[in-house]
Amino acid sequence: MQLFPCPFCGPRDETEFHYGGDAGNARPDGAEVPIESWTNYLYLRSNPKGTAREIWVHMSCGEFFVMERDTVTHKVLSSTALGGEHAA
Amino acid sequence: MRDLAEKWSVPPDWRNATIEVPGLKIGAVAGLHQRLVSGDLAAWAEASGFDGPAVGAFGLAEGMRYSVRLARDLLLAVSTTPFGMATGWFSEGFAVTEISAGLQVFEVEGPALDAFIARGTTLDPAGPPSASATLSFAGIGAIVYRRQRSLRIHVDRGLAAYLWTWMETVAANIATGSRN
Amino acid sequence: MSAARLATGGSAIDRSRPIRFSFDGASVDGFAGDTIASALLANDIAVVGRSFKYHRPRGIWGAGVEEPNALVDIGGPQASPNTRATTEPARDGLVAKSVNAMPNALSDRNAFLDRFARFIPAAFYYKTFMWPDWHMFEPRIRAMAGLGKVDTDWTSPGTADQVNHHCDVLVVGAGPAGLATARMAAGAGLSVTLVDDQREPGGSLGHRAGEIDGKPVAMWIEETVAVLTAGGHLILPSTTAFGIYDHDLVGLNQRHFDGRRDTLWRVRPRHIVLATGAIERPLPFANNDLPGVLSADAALAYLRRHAVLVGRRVVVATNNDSAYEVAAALAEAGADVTLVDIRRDGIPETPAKVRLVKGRALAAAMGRLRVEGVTLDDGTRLDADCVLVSGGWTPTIHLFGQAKGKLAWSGARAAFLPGDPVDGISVAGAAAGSVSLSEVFADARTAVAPLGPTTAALPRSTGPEATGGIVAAWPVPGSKGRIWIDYQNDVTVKDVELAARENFVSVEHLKRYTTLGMATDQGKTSNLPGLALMAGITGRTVPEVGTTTYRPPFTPVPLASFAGARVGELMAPVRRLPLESVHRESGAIFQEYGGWLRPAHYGGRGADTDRAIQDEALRARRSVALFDGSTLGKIEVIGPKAAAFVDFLYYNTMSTLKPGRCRYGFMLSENGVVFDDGVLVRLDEHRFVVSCSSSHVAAVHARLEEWRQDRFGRDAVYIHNATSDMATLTVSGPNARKLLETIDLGRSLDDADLPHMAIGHGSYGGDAVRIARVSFTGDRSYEISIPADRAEPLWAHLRQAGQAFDAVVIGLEALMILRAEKGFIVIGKDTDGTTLPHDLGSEGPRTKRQTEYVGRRSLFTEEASRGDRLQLVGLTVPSGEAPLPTGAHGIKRESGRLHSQGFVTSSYRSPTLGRPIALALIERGAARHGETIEVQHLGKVRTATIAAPCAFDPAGDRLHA
Amino acid sequence: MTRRYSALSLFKEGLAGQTGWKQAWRSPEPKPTYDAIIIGGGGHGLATAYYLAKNHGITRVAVLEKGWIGGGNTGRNTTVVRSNYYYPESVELYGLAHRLYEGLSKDLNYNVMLSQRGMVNLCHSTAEMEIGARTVNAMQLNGIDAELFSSEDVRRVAPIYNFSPDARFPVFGGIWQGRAGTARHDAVAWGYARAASRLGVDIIQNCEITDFIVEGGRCRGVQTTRGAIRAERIGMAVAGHSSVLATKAGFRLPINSYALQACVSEPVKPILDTVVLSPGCGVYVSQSDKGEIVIGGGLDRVPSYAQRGNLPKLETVIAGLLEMFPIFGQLKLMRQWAGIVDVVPDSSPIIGPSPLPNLFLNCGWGTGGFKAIPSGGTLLANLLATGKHNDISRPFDLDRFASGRLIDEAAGSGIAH
Repeated sequence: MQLFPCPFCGPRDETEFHYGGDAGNARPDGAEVPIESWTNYLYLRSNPKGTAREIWVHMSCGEFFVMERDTVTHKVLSSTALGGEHAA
Repeated sequence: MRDLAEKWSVPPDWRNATIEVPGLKIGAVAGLHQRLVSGDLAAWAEASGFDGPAVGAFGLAEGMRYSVRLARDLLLAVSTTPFGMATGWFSEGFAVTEISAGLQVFEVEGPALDAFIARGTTLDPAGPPSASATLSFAGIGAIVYRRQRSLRIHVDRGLAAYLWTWMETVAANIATGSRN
Repeated sequence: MSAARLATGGSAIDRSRPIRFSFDGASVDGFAGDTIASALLANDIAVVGRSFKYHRPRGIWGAGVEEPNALVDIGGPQASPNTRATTEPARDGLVAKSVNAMPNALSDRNAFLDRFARFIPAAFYYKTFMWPDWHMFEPRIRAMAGLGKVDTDWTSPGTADQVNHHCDVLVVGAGPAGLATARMAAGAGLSVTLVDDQREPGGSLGHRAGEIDGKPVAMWIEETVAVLTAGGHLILPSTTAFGIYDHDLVGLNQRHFDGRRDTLWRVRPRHIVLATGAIERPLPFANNDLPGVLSADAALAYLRRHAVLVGRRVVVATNNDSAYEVAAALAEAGADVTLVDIRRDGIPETPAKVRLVKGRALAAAMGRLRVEGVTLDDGTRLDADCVLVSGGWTPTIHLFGQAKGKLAWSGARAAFLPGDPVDGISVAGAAAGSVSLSEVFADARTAVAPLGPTTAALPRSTGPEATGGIVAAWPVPGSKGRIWIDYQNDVTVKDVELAARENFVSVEHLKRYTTLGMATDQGKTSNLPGLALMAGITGRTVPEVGTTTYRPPFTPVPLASFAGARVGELMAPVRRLPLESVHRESGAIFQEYGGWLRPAHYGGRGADTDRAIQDEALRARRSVALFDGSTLGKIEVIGPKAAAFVDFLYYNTMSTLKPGRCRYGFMLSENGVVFDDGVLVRLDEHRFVVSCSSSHVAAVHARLEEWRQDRFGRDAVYIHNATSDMATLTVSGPNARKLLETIDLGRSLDDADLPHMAIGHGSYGGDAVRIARVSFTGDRSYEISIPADRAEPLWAHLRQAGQAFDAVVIGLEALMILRAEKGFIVIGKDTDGTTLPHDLGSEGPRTKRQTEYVGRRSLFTEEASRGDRLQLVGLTVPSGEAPLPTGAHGIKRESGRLHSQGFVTSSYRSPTLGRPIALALIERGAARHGETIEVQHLGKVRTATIAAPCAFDPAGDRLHA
Repeated sequence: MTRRYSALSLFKEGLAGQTGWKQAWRSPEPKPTYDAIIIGGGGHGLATAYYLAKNHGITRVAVLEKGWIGGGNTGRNTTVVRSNYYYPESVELYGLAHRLYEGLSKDLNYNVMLSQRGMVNLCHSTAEMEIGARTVNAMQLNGIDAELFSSEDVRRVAPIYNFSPDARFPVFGGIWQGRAGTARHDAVAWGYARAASRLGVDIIQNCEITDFIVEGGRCRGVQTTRGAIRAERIGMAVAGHSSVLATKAGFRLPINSYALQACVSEPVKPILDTVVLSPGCGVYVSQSDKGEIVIGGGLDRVPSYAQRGNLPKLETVIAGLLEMFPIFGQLKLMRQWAGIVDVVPDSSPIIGPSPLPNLFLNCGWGTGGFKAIPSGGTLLANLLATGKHNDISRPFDLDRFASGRLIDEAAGSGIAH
């Protein structure tokens, strides 16, 4: 059972969190965006073995945040609130 | 087709439901006024007079009216008296929604309270403070903090019957364990 | 008699409390404090089970968790197949039966299999049974499978307790290392939890000689436990640490012996000390699996703890010093002891009354059902009724391995030891390869050093010190006879040689090909000898061969412990309606819908069910119906940018909605698929209410929150899920307004004031209510939302007032008919995970909207633009026919084959129309109204005609009637 | 020549002490060039090599395996073989695999112990029965031996199920496939390895890909821990690690890696004859020929490359199991493990050319790769041999994500996601 640090609440049990995809996967707007860009946004993933930057949501408090962690050792490297806000 | 009313236990009448085993007493708390408040929480505090600190997980709530922190920009305002304020959007920068009937409140007390908590959540009540009082408790989302010497749990009204059955089970386990 | 109980002694047993239990139908006497194994030994029951494959007779090998042979099925309420007799307390009245033996362990009718052993070596099944077909053979092979038996009459004696626990230091193992560490950690002011799988603390101190701080070990144990208890530290006996999981969560299983199920502990310590000891290994010689061949250390444990002398004429075979104390003790207790040491030099002094044969190893054990003698490698034959072996010690580093700790090979210890340190974990004592108490206590000091200074003194060993002195004695290739490596799964030296011959030389291939280490003991005695043999065969070193992965659990854990209280109602909660009790009293029949327990219909059970539902639907159309719609989502979207926000979230433009009005719309996923539908209410300029489907509330809430934080900014808009705050009571039908006008709702219900798709505020009995004129039935409808805890009087009032109008209370089933008559969809029923909004006839936003919304780009892919998409239609059947089965497929015939062209999603008999109605998703359906197609269900074909989805009041006049 | 496996040879070897057996597969040193390289020595990779040699006569083939063959998901799965799929494209793919499985032991001269004891997907409500009917009808139209079971039918094949009226997830019926069952997972890998090796394929273990050799915009080979190995046709079948290799090759895939846990109880005498899946309980379960109850559930919540079990998921799965079979409350968990699976948005595999010319993909099998090994191998072999799709592999090309033509079996069950 992993402990993830919610930037607002601090460490909580992994069961309180939900994975939200790659961090930095910007959404291209518009009905006319090239289908490749849309497909990249919608489906393609970095899925790194090792350090990953991901979006997570702490379902208890609803906070969406960026977490850096190692997908092999499960060591958590950092967690940052969206918009650059850090927990007090 | 089986009538599932026969399968699922009848939800208790919260007005007089209690669970009592050696070391533990659990009951429902009625009549609390509750509101969700989002946005500029300082502005809300000024406008409403709810100026105490908003308690986090296992925090100690004091007074007739107090705030429980749910998220970075969301709190639950709790009061024994009506709020006397409208709901909706306030130009000072906060949003208010009525939730008094939406959250069922339970209170747990007794020397076995720690044992009760240890069965409900993996979060360490003696650990570093956690800013939000919402946590996974008994497998569902709940708002958990302390009030005097007891633990208060707010849970979505629809899941109150589940939590009650869970508390009955756990209370029995605790009682059996301490008897042996 | 060979094994027997001595007249005196036995630290673990209470001679004043005799007990009696049954084994294989025979009565066995023992004392409180006996294990099943010690009692069987005390009664000289040598054959206690049969091996998995060859059905070889097997006796007790060990005295602990490593036991490969002595497995029994325990019956009764505490039924537990495959229980280790060596760790299971003997209890009065307990019923135990040997496993894999018919009718019993002593005379097993499958014993003949051993005679064919040469034809059924490791993995033989891959090489045969292919002709004519495996199916011909499998049933008989399958019937041989398994060890113990599941009791099919058993009912659960209750659920297991589960406890979360936090502490500074978790010490696993209450032997000398664990006790010393716990005491010193406690002295450092840390909170300590000490667990041990034995009922009493002490570990090896319970049967090995020693003296600590000038006191007998028993006194030191007692004193240490007293110090820990007084300090408020938690000591859990009979508790196994079975796994270290992510971020150092340790799983414990605690046994109780009072009828309770075991307790699962999830412990999150700041630091873990593994003081888990070591397990004695067998020695390789022919027939080393005969009953009467025991671990030397186990024999000592049985002697000192249970006062059981395992044999009269005992051969002790060893390659290390630890067996000398065993030989001495057994000789002291009256046995005739010959000690056979493979070493010539550097060996301890020969104990009194013990014959020493040095420089020799055992070649074979002899006997049929139990040991009758041994031969040495020089051909010498010795009589014996018991052979005690010590092949050295394997540190118990399973948990260290689970925590991804690297192991380091020690030639001096002939074992893998913990290698590079792992953050947060220390290993101490025999688990770290230490032998003497002095070394063990030094480990304890090292283990607690990083935790801070301690006030507790380091214990001192003041008695004789154990020594190691091992010379490896691994199984070697080409050995004569049948030498067992894995007792339980019947893996011999020859099997390992066969695996090597066939290129299964990787340690994982070896394991899987031969099943070495895959039995219920998970190879605690067999893994190291097995891989050492593979190293010998392939000319590699032991560390080059490496170990297999350590996986939880360390010892088998009851499934019930993992399940805990999650049984029945607590396994997956359903949500309850505020008015559930009222509905129960009204005779509602409840079903589960989308995670809610809801009235399906009122009255009418069994054969009357359908009639009751039809009746509700019919009466709803005639006059007025009351329906509890409280499950409908009510998520508030509030803030300065609320309008722009809902515009983005919905497929339909919502910002143009005027305050006080509602609009129906779709929410899409980013892949364009219709995710939810429902009515959006605009309360005022900055406040909307999202009425999403009952089962989608949590998911919709999460989506709103995500887009809010990720796209709009935290201060643009706020999301409050107020679904459960209000009950929603629906009044629908031609007489809906008339009924409501008999009740004071504090406002006008005139259509000019409250037209269709508008909302109004009113009050009832002092409570504010919200009235929405939206309709899921196609009739004039009012959804009245009132605080959930105040809904009961209003519901009662509506029912009472309804009597004058012949009002009917309807459940969800009737509502489903009413909405289907109108062609109104239910997401997930009339749509699937491929349905796009234009498949449902909603083309406008896709072609006209210029602003961005979720899922937009996906509506313009190649697939989204195909001409043959499945589209929502109605289906009619020839007059007099029954409704189409939901799930039937429209079919077409192409190139001599049948193909699906869509399927029926909803189908009912419409009491109002007096005929069946159906909704379906059919290929190009929207353009094919009037066309007749074939429909197939479970092989039967019927015809149906494609129609518009709406079968009733297509003009919508009844909304205003 | 490797000795042929048969009852007679086993008997003769028994008389000779089982000493005459040869290596099941050779372990040669890698050659500098091959006609084709297959990355990944799991079931799919070994099957690809076998069918390249058998179906296309291409035998200068190397299978490069980072660790030991069959050590990934092939050796970690719960061994279910079935073809009860909804969409025609899936039925073609898994149906081919199922048919090949039925002849596999004889084809490979290796008993893979295909045990067709049937599988039932339970339905726990009227709504699920309706979806079940829709599914069965689609399968029957597509030529699959599916039946819609009533609750009595379920009782016949799984009498120890929890038929109590108070069961949390009562049985309304189920989707039955009689030809479904299990096969011995290790034997599939070893059988293909042995047969491929016999046809001349080089199986190179402990050979990890460190980079791709790209020249003129095409893939020309691989750099490995055992040196450079070149070929003009390279296939990858490295479930769980597909993204890792894709990154080395310079592209991304629509894949996330997740741990899928499985566990077994201690072995007990036969008590459960079929494979039973309960969507409500989130568990599928069967009993192995050794007697262990083999238990699988859903994916872990956290993307991961760590092949280790986790406690919360295990607890959920076991709770589901005991709800299905309360009498298993007597049993003990013996072993818990995890494999890393490729999770694709539509839960269908990706088979076809990669964005890097000469490199072909066989990945994205999610939790269902084992049952598809024979067709995954056949199709990747066809791609390597011809450079082109056939009708079965075409729908599974990577281009479906841009066109939107996903093959989403969960979507077919009404799940919007």
